[in-house]
Amino acid sequence: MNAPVLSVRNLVTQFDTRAGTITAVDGVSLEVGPGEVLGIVGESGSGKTITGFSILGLIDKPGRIAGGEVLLNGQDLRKLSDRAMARLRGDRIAMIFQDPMMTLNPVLRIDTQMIETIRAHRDVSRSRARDMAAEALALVGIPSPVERLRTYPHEMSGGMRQRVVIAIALMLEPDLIIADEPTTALDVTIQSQILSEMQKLMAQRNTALIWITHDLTVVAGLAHRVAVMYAGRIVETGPVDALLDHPKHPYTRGLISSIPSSVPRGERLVPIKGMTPSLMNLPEGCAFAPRCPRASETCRKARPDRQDLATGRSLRCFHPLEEAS
Amino acid sequence: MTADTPLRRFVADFLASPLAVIAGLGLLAIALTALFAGIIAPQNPYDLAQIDILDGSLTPGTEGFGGFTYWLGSDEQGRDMLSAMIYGLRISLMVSFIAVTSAVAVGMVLGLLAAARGGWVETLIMRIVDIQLSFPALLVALLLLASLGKGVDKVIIALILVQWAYFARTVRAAALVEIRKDYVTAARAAALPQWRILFGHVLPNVMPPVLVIATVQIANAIAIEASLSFLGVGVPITEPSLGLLIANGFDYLLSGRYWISFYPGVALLVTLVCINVVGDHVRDILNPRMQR
Amino acid sequence: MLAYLIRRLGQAFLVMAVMATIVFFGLFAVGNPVDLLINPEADLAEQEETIRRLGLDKPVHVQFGYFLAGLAQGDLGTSFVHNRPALELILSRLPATLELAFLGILIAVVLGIPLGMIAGLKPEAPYSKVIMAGSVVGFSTPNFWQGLMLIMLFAVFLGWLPAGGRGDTVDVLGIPVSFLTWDGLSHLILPALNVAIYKMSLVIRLTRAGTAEVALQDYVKYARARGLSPVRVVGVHILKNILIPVVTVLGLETGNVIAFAVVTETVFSWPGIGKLLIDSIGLLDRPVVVAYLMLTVFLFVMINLVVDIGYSLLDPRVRVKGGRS
Amino acid sequence: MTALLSLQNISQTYVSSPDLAERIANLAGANYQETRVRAVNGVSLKVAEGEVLGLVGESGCGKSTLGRMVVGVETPSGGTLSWRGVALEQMTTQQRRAWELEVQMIFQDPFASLNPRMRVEQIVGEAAVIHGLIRRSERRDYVADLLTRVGLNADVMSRYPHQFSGGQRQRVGIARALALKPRLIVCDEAISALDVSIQAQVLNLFEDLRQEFGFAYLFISHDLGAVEHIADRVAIMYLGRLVEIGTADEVFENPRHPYTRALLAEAPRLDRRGHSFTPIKGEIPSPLNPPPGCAFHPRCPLATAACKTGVPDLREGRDGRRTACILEQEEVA
Amino acid sequence: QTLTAGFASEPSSVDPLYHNLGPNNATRKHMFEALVGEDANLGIVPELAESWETSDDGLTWTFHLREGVKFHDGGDFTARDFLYTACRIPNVPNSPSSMAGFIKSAETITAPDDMTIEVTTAVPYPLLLTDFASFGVVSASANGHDGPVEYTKDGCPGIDSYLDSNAYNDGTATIGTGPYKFVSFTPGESIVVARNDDYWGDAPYWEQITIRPITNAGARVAALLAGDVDVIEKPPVQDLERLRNDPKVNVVQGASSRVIYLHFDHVGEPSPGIEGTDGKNPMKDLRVRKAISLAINRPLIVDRIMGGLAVPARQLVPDFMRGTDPEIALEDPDLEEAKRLLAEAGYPDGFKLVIGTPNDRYINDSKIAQAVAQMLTRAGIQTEVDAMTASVFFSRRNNYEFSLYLAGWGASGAGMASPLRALVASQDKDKGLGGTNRGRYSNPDLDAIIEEALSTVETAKHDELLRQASRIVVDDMAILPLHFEVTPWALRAGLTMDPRADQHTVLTTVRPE
Ligand SMILES: Nc1ncnc2c1ncn2[C@@H]1O[C@H](COP(=O)(O)OP(=O)(O)OP(=O)(O)O)[C@@H](O)[C@H]1O
Ligand SMILES: Nc1ncnc2c1ncn2[C@@H]1O[C@H](COP(=O)(O)OP(=O)(O)OP(=O)(O)O)[C@@H](O)[C@H]1O
Ligand SMILES: [Mg+2]
Ligand SMILES: [Mg+2]
Repeated sequence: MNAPVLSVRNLVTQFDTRAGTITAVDGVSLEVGPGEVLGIVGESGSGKTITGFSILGLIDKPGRIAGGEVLLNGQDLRKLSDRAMARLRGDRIAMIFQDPMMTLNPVLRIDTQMIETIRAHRDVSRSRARDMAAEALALVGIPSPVERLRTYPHEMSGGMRQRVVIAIALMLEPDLIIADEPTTALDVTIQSQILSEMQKLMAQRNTALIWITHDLTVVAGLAHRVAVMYAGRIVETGPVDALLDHPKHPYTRGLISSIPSSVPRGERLVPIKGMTPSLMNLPEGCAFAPRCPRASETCRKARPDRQDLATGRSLRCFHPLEEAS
Repeated sequence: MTADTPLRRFVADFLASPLAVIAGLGLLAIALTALFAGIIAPQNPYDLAQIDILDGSLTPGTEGFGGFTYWLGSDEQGRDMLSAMIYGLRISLMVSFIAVTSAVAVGMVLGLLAAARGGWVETLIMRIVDIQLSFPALLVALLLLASLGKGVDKVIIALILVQWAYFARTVRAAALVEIRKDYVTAARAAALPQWRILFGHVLPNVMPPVLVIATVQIANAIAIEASLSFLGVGVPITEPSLGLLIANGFDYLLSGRYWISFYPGVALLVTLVCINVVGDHVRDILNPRMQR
Repeated sequence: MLAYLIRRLGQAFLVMAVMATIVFFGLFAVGNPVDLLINPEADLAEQEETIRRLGLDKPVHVQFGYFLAGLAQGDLGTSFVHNRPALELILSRLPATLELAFLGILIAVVLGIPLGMIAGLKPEAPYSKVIMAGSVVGFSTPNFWQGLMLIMLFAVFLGWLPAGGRGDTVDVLGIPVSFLTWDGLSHLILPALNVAIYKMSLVIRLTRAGTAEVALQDYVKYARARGLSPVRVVGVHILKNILIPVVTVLGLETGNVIAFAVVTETVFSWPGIGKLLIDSIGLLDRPVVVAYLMLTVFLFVMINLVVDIGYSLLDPRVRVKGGRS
Repeated sequence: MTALLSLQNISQTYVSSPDLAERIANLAGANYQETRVRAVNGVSLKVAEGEVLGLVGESGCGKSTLGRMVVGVETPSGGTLSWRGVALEQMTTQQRRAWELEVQMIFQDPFASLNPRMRVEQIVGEAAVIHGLIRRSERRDYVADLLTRVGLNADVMSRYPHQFSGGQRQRVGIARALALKPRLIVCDEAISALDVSIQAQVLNLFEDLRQEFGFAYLFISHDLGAVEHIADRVAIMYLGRLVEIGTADEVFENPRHPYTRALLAEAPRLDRRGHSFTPIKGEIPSPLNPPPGCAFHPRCPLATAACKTGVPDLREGRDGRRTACILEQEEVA
Repeated sequence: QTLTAGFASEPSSVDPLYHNLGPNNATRKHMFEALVGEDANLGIVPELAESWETSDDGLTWTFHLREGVKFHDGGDFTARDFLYTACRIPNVPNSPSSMAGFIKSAETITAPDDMTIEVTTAVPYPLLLTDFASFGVVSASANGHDGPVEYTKDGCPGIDSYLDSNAYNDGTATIGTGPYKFVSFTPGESIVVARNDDYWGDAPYWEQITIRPITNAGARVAALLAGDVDVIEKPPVQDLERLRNDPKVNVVQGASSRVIYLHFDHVGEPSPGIEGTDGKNPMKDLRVRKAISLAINRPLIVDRIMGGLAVPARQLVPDFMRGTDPEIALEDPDLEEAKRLLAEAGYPDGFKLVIGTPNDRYINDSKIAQAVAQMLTRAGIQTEVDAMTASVFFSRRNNYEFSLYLAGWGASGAGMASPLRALVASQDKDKGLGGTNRGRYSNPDLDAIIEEALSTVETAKHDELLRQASRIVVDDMAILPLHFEVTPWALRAGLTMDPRADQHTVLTTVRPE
């Protein structure tokens, strides 16, 4: 594997709330290489979004990044000044948000928002920036891009808007794009349109992509590698085929077997019992222990450390599932 | 997680801000003072038998002929300013409270009706609301009082007329949102009677914004009443509100007899600040988007 | 747009009609202006003669009929007191009020919006609390009391500014304005401040609430994620969004100031329409009161129109197309 | 056997006509027109006792509207809705009441579907008391029983909705529906807002309740996987119309309508790895101004000139499969 | 030298004949002069007429005009102008209160020559001079009339239209003979006048005078203290103490002819606002009226409410005016006697009473009413105050809605005759009597005396009749005078002025001390 574009080590992000400190991201480590698509999956509240924001340095009060390092092409972003970080955002790392309805500023035209992004990072004339913007729109398959530039976000459908956001992300040819559930709010047909565009573009440009989602089926089709998050930690990572076909963490298996199509019609699903814990009072040991069918005393006492397996996989579990299962 | 009712949550959130607590306590004290004015006030300033013109215009702290001490001085009629203020507070609060509660009642019923009925009922009500709101409150009150004449009751009527529209609009807007929510659909799917859905399900959920506006409007009502009294069309001279006391004292401002206007002014200011602080805070708590 | 105009005008017409009718009959019920106008020495015969001369001997509905007939010819009646067409009387006072209102609003906006944004962006900072405390006090003090205090402080004790009146005026396009001469301006400052303090508190509160809310929106975070400078994020993305409610309220408030100026004009002897109204109510000068009313409604409608148009400029989602309930 | 629910040619059209001001403006030459949204357009289907009918379609195609008409919170603007063979218009008050209670609904948003200011006991038990199914004094026990059935502890009865997680709320919503002893439950995207693991739990619960009480479901969803899992028959909707209906096996194994095929082809699946997505083109049209002819023709890979003009009905084809596609039907002819 | 003055109210027009009201008349005195003048105590002095005499039957008055008087436009003042003025008086378009009453008594007005005016009356009329002192003389030519003028009661031949007040407000017709010339009138803002260098009398001191209406009393004082204005009228009495002690301010004050009085409802049965009398109207009982008078401590009101700025009153005009009886002394308040009288009248436990009062018309009006209420309550009459704005008050009073009300009367130079005929003479439209007698007091004996006095030209006899009438009023408690207002003015230190009994602010008398 080439040198990773992004490498996150032991990232910890905490929120100081009135009721106490919440550790939303708890020692997350991950790597993405050029042209690679890393899927991060996990249930709601598992810390996927916060991980993304932490990488970008966009954690607001009362939150703070409490530890770890974020290396982009070997440079530690946490050591950068605010201004330097701002220069990087949108240029070297771009982010795509979940809800296309909320992401674009409703009172500014598309061209304003695209041009301001370009001119924040490149010293180009306004008209050159406009051309760049039009090109980017054309790239993501928006018909008649020059006219589209003059419209306001609300004049477009959700799918169109998400394409604009993707165009903005691609415009400056970043090294890394973080996409936070960008298709969850869209319809199946539109979702697959966008997935197909993304797939093509990433391959062309060799851009690293982190795709955050709660939908394993999307990850299955898109990602090269997958990281599964639970309660702020990555509990399992690995290449997509290996991880989905032979999950080692009971949680990963639980997620897979919760998908209706995973069992034949008429059979009962085998869901994970219980519900996601509140980050405020996590159990002492493994956070998944209370819901885990394989949990032992050890699991309730101690937190499992990360084990790296030979096959490019890693795991945090005392009682991993056997390969054969 | 136990017994965490919406009310308790609200109270807990409220207590989290020391400023709001102080203002809330201040408001409570003010309300109690007004409520028990008859017991607390050293004198009944409306009882002409109790006041003596011989004790007129005394400086604060002076002892009058009857051996009565005027802690905040007296006005030219020999009225104890402290008592006058307490009673004035009572009038001010009573006027605004009655006016706002009535306005809430009227506005709520009409707003709910508009939201639930739609069609021409809604159009009619909302057009009247628009008209009402496009007109400055003070002006409406002024003209109304000019045509109705003076009196506490008339001021209240004027204030209700001025304020109901705010509530009607708020309630309708909130109710339209609530009515579209699935819990209302569920209630309708369960074939609950219409009135029960409106008053049992929708109404409690539109109360928070109404409460917020109500606090603001109480402050507003007090201020409008004060302004009306200042302009000479408010409450009658014999039952002065704080505003009227200030207006009367205005004549004395330059005379050195500052206390006739100054203390009522301070009392009014403190009351309004307390209400507004509490109102602001309540709004912050109830606004889900401001919540962390 | 056309329907919107029609709706607006229809509404205005309705208000004018209703209010004019109520006030017409209301003032009739209050009393007889002749009791005030006539010299007390006048004997009964003379009183009757005057009543007849002013047309007040007719039954009220007949008087109303005359009024309507006059209205049809664009005649709003003639002041009982001043023997001038009511409209002309009011228009001659209008510039003073407009000048006061606009300067007041200007001060409120120029100071209020930045202060409110500061308080909204850093709600926990001490200076924000000071701003908010100030605005609560400003918002809570009755207007007339503020006016008195301003006079006491700046005119009586410090002697810096005059205590009331309008001062020298210069004609601009035939309209007398005072802000162009030093003397006029010095007379204008205190009353304008009196108007401004309350409005400013209001603007601060609105801006703060708006800023606090908008700052949490996805599109603001997205703007930062694109690497835009804080100045641009705050000055364009946040500002443009909070201007919408501020403009709406201010529009209504401008109308309010024009009508509300009663108090300020009384305290500062400012020769505007507010004072004219109060005096006319006091003298039961019905034509003036009724004309005043119709003119204010008209003004309100015009202002609301301007506000709505400004609104649609600021917020492309709102089209002045008709629906507005 | 008469079907429990039968819809014949049912439609819902939302009309907003110009108001007075707009009409006056029209006189002056402006052009304000009546807008008609045909949210549901001539849908016919039946649901038998104990049957699960899955209803699939893209956003805005009228699924919810259809569901709301079935539970009776909206009155159809055209067509006939019959319950146990009796048409809505012919129902006696009793029959009507019975229909109202026997059809209940479960909603998508677990936050909005429970009144935040009521305790669970009241949320679940209120309607039963009002309709005289139980007495007020029996409410506690009744609600306790229902809660246990949906897998909640009976002592959550005195809690408020915000004290629950999404999945638990959904269970409360189910208990509320159960309280009226329904025969048909309309699930409008009832699992879409939940986490996968919770989705599975709720799906299982639906299955269990069906086993226990023999409910019929109208299961509205855009999640093909879930529908495939739970439904006996499936109906596919596009822009207010049914385009295909059939048993789950038929539809999923052998879809006939090009839209159904596209849907199935695009649905991401666990076993489709690294495949390149080949999406259906175009945007979802608006019901405000639907395309002429077959509404799907602008996006249809097979569209011919005939599709641009002819409006296909839902008709039985060769093997008894019902689709609304001119091409399919031509084949028959 | 320019002078700026703050007035409490603004004239409705600068047309001297448009509106017979205080501010108009005060403003008029700067620019227009009358045939005869009134001095500070309202005594008659020569003005445009240098001298006059009455015929023996008292029916013909001859005025000899002053020579060499010029209007501001340079035209000469002649008898023609006076005749024109008389013609215009009843015909001012839309006048809300015309001056017609002042020439009503004149049967004919003629000009035997340019410098003489002859007036005849139907009956002897002693108040003619006072009437003629009350209106300013306008210029016929400035009003667009150049030919000769002939006055008749039914209109003036050859003149069919008259300028309306707007022609005066813009200055075109505001041409008088007075010490100041019109410069500008901006309603709500200012009236500016400039010195008339051709004035026949003493040259006025100020080159230019600006009058600004500042209706709010506090604001007026503030304006003076801030140096915006040099003189203000009606500073609030409560501020006077402070103003007197302020070295930057000089306070001037003078007795006025304005009496503040209580009027009883002499007719109503039951009378509005009275409770606890079984429907009877106690005000009809002299003993009750006496009791009320005795219960009121006038000096205390003067001291506490008026800050000493008033003179306790028993008669309707102050002593320095015509027709008062010096014998009538102030009575001392006597609470016990009041209670006794009440008991005697059959009200040992008193009754309930409402006093009506305006709250923005006279100095401290509603405060006085409150003090009265307090005093009556002490005597056993539970009294409430119903205070309201003047417009409402006068309408209600004129509808007889009060059994006791507070009001004021500023007597003209006619002295006692002025309040007698307006306030206590029986209402009689034809005779022009009882115009403001809203207590509907009616006493035929009194009426007879008043009528006789009003047709007696001979001064001594006229005054004696007035004294008789005043005694009856006092004895019968027809009306209850409380006090005479003393009018204060506040000026910048170093300036002084002459106070006037009619309370008019005439700035020509302002001068350095
Ligand atoms: N401002 C905040 N204050 C306190 N806690 C927060 C804040 N923002 C996020 N959290 C907590 O951090 C945790 C992780 O949140 P995050 O948004 O990353 O979840 P997610 O995996 O993206 O979930 P979803 O699928 O719902 O988007 C959550 O449990 C949330 O409660
Ligand atoms: N009250 C209404 N007035 C006007 N149009 C309406 C109304 N209710 C629904 N519609 C329109 O009818 C169409 C169908 O709406 P419906 O909610 O049934 O769609 P849906 O298939 O449930 O979509 P989703 O998957 O987004 O829930 C939509 O275009 C919607 O905008
Ligand atoms: Mg997230
Ligand atoms: Mg739906």
